[in-house]
Amino acid sequence: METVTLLQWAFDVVLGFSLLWIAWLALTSLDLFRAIVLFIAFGLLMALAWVRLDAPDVALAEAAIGAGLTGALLLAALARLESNNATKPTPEKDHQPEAHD
Amino acid sequence: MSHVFLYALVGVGLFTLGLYALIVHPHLLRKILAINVMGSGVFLMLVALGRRTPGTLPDPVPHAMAITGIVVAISATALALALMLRVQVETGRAELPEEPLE
Amino acid sequence: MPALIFDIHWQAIVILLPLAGAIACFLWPQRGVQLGLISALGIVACVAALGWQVLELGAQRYAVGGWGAPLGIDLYADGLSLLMLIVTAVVGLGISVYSSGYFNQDRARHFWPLWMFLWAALNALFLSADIFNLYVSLELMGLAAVALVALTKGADALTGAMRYLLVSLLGSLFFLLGVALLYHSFGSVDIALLAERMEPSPAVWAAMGLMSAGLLLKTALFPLHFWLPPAHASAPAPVSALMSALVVKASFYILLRLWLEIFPLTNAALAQFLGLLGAAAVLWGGLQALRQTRLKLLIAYSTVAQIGYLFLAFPLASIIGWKGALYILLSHAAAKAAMFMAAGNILHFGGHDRIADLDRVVQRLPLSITAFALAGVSIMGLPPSGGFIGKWLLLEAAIRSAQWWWGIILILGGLLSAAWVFKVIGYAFTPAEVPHEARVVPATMEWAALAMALVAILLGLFTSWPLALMDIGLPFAGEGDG
Amino acid sequence: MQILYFALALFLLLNLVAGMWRVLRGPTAADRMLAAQLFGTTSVAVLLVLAQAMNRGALRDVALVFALLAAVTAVAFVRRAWPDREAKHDTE
Amino acid sequence: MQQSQPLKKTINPKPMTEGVKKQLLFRLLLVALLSLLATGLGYAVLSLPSSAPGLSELVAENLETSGVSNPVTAVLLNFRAYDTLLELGVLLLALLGVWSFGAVPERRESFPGPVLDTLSRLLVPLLILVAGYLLWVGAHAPGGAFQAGSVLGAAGVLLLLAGWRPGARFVGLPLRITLVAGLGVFVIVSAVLILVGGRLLEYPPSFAATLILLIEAAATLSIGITLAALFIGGRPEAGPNN
Amino acid sequence: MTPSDLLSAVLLIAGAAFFLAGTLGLLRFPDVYTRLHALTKADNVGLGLVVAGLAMQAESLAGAGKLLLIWLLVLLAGASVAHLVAAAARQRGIKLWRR
Amino acid sequence: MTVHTVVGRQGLEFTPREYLRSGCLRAVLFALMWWTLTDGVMDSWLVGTPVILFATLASVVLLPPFSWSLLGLVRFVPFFLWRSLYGGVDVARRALQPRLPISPGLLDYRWRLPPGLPQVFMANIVSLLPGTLSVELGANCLQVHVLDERKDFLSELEKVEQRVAAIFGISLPLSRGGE
Repeated sequence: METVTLLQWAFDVVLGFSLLWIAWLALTSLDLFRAIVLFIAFGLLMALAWVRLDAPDVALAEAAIGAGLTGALLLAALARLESNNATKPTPEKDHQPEAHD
Repeated sequence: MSHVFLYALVGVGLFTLGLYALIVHPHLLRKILAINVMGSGVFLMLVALGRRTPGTLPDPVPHAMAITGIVVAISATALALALMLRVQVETGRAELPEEPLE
Repeated sequence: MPALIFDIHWQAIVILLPLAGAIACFLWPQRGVQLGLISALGIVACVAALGWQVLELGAQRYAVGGWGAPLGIDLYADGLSLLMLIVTAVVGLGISVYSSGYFNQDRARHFWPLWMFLWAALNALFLSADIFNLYVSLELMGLAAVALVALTKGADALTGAMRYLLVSLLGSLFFLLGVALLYHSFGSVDIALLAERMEPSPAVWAAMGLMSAGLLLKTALFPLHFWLPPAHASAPAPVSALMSALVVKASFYILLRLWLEIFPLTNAALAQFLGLLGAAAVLWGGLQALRQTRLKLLIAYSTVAQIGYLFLAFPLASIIGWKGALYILLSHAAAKAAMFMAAGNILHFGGHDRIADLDRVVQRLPLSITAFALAGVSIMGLPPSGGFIGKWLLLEAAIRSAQWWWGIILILGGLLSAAWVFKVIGYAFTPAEVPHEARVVPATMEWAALAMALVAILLGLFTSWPLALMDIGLPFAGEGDG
Repeated sequence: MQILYFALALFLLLNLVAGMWRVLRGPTAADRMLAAQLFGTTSVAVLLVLAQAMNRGALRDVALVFALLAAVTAVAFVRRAWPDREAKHDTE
Repeated sequence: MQQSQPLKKTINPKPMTEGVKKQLLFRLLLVALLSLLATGLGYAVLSLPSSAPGLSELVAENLETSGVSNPVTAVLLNFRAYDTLLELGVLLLALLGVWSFGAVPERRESFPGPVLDTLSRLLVPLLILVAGYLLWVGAHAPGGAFQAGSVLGAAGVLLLLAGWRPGARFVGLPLRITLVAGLGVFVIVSAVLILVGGRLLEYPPSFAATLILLIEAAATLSIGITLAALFIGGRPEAGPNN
Repeated sequence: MTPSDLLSAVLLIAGAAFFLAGTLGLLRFPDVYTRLHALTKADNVGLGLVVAGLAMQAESLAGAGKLLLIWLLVLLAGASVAHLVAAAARQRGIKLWRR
Repeated sequence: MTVHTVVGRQGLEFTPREYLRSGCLRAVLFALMWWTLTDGVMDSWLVGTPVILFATLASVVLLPPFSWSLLGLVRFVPFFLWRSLYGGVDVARRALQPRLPISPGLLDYRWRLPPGLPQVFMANIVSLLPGTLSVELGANCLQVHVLDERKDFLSELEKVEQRVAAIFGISLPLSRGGE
């Protein structure tokens, strides 16, 4: 039984530190795409953390929303961000404050 | 100290990391990611602390709250991403201006 | 008949009705205006009925789902929440009438459902007795507010909305973390139960700090006000009115609940600190308002100043002080709504809101300028107006608690407001160098603005009723002397 | 048997963390995405093993959802996020 | 947030050394402040008593009458159903916000290729099946409307990525009805309960299971469609050729 | 330990070995295409063995069926995604690594 | 709703009977899956029946009926399991050896299968088999990335194609596929 507890501890520690590490990498990464992929990985690990905390309901929600849909949303947004950049090289900086209708 | 406190502390760490990134990074996508990481930290604390009494059933109320929070988070993320794209179309950059107009 | 009325669950209906209105407006956008106005009238009627109920029967606690705290969620209507509901109903009705003429077809289809959601969120928030439920309501309110601000296209409005969204989410997360700590300390998220079980501990201090910080950020107390002027100034006029009149007040209301009920504020230094921040907000907001060249930004900065007054009540910590702050909150809601509506009329009329180019609007929009001036009277705190009563009560509290220096702030703030009000009125009488094209302003928009301004004035004439209302359920019980 | 399960879970988790190196390193966007895909499969395995070890059938449902949704992200990547990227990021 | 303003201002002007120095100072200050915050929070967390005063016992006691046997679902859809009602509002509101930013720019979607096409055609029915399963299983084991809804949403996203677009007939009122179905059914159930003399969201115990299932089914559909619509990123326009 | 336990342990360990190989391949192989080989094959076989090992412990036929279903789904998704990524990489002109 | 018709036999209309038959078959398949998922709990069928109906409906709308043979499928399974295990061992061996014995290359394989589901199925199977990864489905050729150019993959691919054809009940023309 002792070994099991030890292994569980090791699992929790590795998972906890990876969570922090990946979050840190995702938030400091220079490349936006890399940041998003890291964030997706972060979501996967979060689901494992919920499992370890005996919260399978939350794990299920995280797996479906956090790992699946948020990633797709972020990637699609990034794509539109970059295609906007590509089509509009000169930003129109001085936008006149528009009168309402 | 049981392993739930480890996760609660990880939650604290995530919250602070997210806060730091939110303040420091000008790019909006990063700010949105930072808010999400902060949210994960909060949910982690919420659920982990509910598990601290050893040998009992997990408390379902924080679980329900975390699920609610996750749904709110994805709603806010989707809105923020769409708004970010609009900002980029209007100003040419997906960043906030350096100074709020005074 | 009254017995029948008292049997009805008005608290639930007051929340469900705007939600149903939002759904209806979303499903049939062509009929948005009619549906919205009908819902607005219905909500006002229901709030009135709820008010009657509370007046007759006293503070009402309502267990949603029949479970009751701590397992379920409770709604709680006492004088304080009733007052907020009534302000929301009155200002909301005015804004609904104003908006029916303001938006074109395309934007109306988005405005009405969003506004109904915002109304539902506000009502839910003022009635909630459960801090996690308050978090959900806060998010509902925040997202609706952001979407409403972004209804104006253009870089300013969008960046303003984006900043507002981030701030709002950040504030909510701070609040939620506090909720988590409180729940895990006391095993409940019900305000009354928390108040009962409250014992100071590091976790409680952390929770209090986090929740307060988050809410202060949302309330835009100096120096956390940086997001407010761009968001409030660039939004469409009725939305600006909503933001300044109601939305910032909602987070202040939660702060009051926290500090009056959950952690009664006994730490004098903290109270003094909040008072200082409030004073700084009054002066800074007033000075900045005076410096502005655009009307809506000016009004937005004046909101920063007016929020400062609310926090002057903390160091005074007496029932009179609280009532004074609440009175300022009420009259500011009406007056600021009137001001933003008037500014919207001017903007609609001339296509711009540059103060220096106001170009004798007084002759073209006499009603709007009257509304602006009357609202200005209340903001300055001149008699007879709601603003005057509020400041008078604060002054009395300051003198009674021998902290006369807060009175100086009140007077200085009033002078600063007077300076910018007269500046605007002055320009409204002077012809500009270049004539501008002009558009017709619908009569409903002018009258709505005037009605709101009159409410602000009337609050100064009929004081007994609102003051009596504040006593129901004794929200300020146990605070200071009297 | 319990020991084996937890050891296995730990081993798979370490595997997963080692795969992070590829996400960090790239060099192409596809490499990063691919590594994330690996995380999906490995997480499924971890979840299944933990389901057995902790005796919680619900975790198999989590694994099922993972298996179904891991593809969605990758497809979003191929269809949306990838165009116009490679010119800048290709080195190897 | 406020303090970040001077920092950003210093990035562009010419005297870079001064700006960099200020920026460094600011960051150091921020890191110090945040480590203080983290330490404080960590201390607060560790100082909590080691036995949690949670609500699990109370939930367990009332589980019988809640209509479901999964405590989390019981909390979400019965004990604290009002939160869930508002939360469905939040989700719908996010969509309203996104739509108010304007119509989605027309995208030239390239042909997905046979493999992706087939993948989506194979997976979508499976996703529907699994969503239904999660909906059902939520009553007595982990699962429920949100999880099922997001799986359904993933099906929608997959279809969208494979180049499918909602037809013109669907984009108008039918789409809006499915979007509000969850919140709408919730509101209608609440209103009916009040009309027949009950309280807000007070299910009679004999109907609780059915009502919860009804609300959850509508919510699943709405959540799924809403998430897919959020993925589109704007108001879908009824184009001529869809 | 019963013989079936032993067999399932062997299967699980073998599965883990394949996961290790997949990770090593991901880290060591020189270009996208070869890494895709490593991932799809090693991981799917690894998962298959793990599933087989666990299915031997399953308490019911349906439980084993669910495991099998998960594996099949991962196979389908893995193969399709590998092809999609490879095809996209080809279209965007990512060169093959050649010895 | 418009649906691309890539999959299935293009140009061929299906009779209602064919739809009904394949719909029933799929409903049975989904029911089996439901049973698996719910662990055979009886009262799940109240929810299960409409869900299965929806899934079947979606499936029939999205994927037109196709012909297949049970015998082919049964004979395919052991072949596939064996080959994919071998594929795993193969790639593991290469990844573990210090000098990385790979020499990748591209290969064009001329289809004998008709376009549509059979081709896609084959492409996916190829990606799971030892040393091969399908890169592009051309009109005439399947482009395959191989880990080791020196090995003869053509005969292997032919064998796979034969088996896949057997599943779909197609008889292949005798001409050699590769070039």
